[in-house]
Amino acid sequence: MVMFKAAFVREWRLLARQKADWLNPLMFFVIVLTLFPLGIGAKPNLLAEIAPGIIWIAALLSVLLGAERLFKEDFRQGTLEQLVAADEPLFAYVLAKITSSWCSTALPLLFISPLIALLLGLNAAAWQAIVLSLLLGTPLLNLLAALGAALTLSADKGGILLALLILPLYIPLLIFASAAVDNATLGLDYSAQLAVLAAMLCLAAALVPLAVLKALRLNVG
Amino acid sequence: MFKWLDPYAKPETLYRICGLWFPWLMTLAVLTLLLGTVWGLGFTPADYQQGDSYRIIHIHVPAAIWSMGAYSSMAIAAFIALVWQIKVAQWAVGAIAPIGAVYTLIALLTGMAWGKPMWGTWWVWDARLTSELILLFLYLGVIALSGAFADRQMGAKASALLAVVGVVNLPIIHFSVEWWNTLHQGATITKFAKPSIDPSMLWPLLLSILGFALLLAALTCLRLRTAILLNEQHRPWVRALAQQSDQKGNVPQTNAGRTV
Amino acid sequence: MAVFLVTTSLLSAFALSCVRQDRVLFDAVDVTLAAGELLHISGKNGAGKSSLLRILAGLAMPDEGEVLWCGEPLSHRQPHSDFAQSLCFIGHLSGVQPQLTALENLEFWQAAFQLKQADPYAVLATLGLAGLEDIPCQMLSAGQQRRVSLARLWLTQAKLWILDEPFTALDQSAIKLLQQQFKQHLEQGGAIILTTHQAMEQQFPQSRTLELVYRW
Amino acid sequence: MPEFYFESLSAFWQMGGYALFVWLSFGSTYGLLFGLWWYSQRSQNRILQDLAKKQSREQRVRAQQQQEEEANESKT
Repeated sequence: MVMFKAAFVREWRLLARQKADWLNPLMFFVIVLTLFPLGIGAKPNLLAEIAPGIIWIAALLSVLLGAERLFKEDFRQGTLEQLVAADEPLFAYVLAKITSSWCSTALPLLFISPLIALLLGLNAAAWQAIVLSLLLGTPLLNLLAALGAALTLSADKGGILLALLILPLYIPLLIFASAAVDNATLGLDYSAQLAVLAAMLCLAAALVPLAVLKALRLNVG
Repeated sequence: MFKWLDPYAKPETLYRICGLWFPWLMTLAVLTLLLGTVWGLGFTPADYQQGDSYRIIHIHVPAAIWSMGAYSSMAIAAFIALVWQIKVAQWAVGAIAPIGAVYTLIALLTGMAWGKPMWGTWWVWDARLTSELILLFLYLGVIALSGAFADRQMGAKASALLAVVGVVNLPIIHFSVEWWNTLHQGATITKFAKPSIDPSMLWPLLLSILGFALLLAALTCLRLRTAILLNEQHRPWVRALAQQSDQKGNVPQTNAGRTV
Repeated sequence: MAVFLVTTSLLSAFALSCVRQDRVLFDAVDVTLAAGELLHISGKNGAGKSSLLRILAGLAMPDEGEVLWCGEPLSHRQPHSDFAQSLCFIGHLSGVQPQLTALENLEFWQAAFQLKQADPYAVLATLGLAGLEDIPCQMLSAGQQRRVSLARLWLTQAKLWILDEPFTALDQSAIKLLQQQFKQHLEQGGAIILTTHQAMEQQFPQSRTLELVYRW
Repeated sequence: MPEFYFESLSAFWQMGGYALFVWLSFGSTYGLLFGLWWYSQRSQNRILQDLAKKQSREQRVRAQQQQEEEANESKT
């Protein structure tokens, strides 16, 4: 716990000093969202129909964008190999990394979600569904992104490879999250989709940190 | 419990065993596949609904079954490699992945060729085809990751870990795609319903399934042999083998003039 | 004989071999290290010094052979927390996060590596970093950053230190300081494994040298 | 013993009007499988040759090093 707090505080200090790390993905998200109406046409009905998919694909890409740097700096500075050698603090470190990356990439998305709903012409019910699905789904995004970052840590071509590995794993999330928002725009009940999202989140929260740990040990060794 | 398996984990032993098995497996695979194909193409009646186009089933279904089978065997090898730190298992992951990817590609192509006369378009977002497509992405990820590291051993370990992660995800992906499919395209599924299989059609299908399995085993043996040589090239036994092949005259002796 | 070796030595390794990029770096290397001893690993560039250190630190697996800590083999199948807690590993990368200040770096290490709760200002002052405690480390020179990284050695409670080129970028006074710290650690029953191009034998009577021969 | 289903060989090739799809699938399948086998077999055949080449390269480097060492010794 002491270690978790220390690592978390360290992450926050770094984020405060490198604002681009969390501002850029956010700006990317907003820009991608504005591109869709420009490319497809801004008919309100059409927009509302495709909004769930667009929002989730943009969220997914913006999380991926920030994922590569997650462990890179600590790997280059040697912090990571010292943590692996010390073994015990590693798990808390990984948890702190994932939590802080969620706070820095997904929380801002939640805050600007009313704006998104306005841009895409969604009603209040749909906005609520977006918030709920983002709340349950984005931790999953961050968990899997951390796994991809850990796996490709010492690889030669990290960035694009990371996307290649992780995007297929996002498919279930994309399906259920956009289905939830879809149902909300139609005024249907979407608690079942949220329950599936919650179940997937629980499974991932239990297993992914272990896989990240293994991947980090492997890349350092 | 698994102590009796230990000698087989020794690369040199495994290399010889694979060399011993490969010709038999390959011959059997080719014979079974040919028999299954000829039987399935020419000696079974046509389907009353789909006509002769149904004959694609004799490669589509075996390829689809063993594309999943190859992924599971790859994941089992990967699990063994990660838990018991057995190197040959880790190399087996890299040996199986391309075979599985090719099987998946075959399942996709034949599925498309079957879909065109049935659905009228080459591609339909059908649950099975979509799952196969995602499976192909997973295979490509494993292959790409294993080649992305300067250190080959690290690449092998990382791709083993990815294979295990993938196999946990595979059922989730499969069911979510199926659910998504019922949501969006409920109508197409009934068209593609399982034909009630007549025994006369079943036997060649089973033969083809067996043939694809044998081919998977044979090619795994072949590729594993290459992987063992590549990764054990610093060992005396591989050096001796290389020297033998050298003396057979495959390679010109370039160093004769220089050592003087 | 083997039993005798195992019981007296802190860390020992038998028949280690390491293969990197299909090249055998070393083969059949034995290492024994008792409490109060310093092991100096020397060899040409590319001889595998760093790889040996990483194997001894439990970061990498040897291709053959075994590392024993207090007679217990370090296996990668089980976590070896006892060994990890008695180890202080500083590789040729310093582990200093350049955006953070020396104090912030130390604070993180204190939690991560269970260092002594001492006054960080005093430690940094001993290392000649007085007045530089709260500016980001990227403003410091390479030698000063190295000192920040080595400050951990004044605070650690670990018995075994494994250091990869600890003297690089340090000036004479810092080297002297570090060597004094080494002596104190050895006298208290600690053990050190390091690689360096400095001659260690004169100052450290208990030191042994392990020469790794560069091989094709 | 199953009998040949088609009336004539040309009917067999026509596959009841589905010739394109059936032969396309079977052709691409066997093409891909053959390609995979060929590729794997070729890399298996080549690897020992490559290793032999690498060994002779190593030998040359070693001989060179020895020569240099001897030259240095004779100088001093």
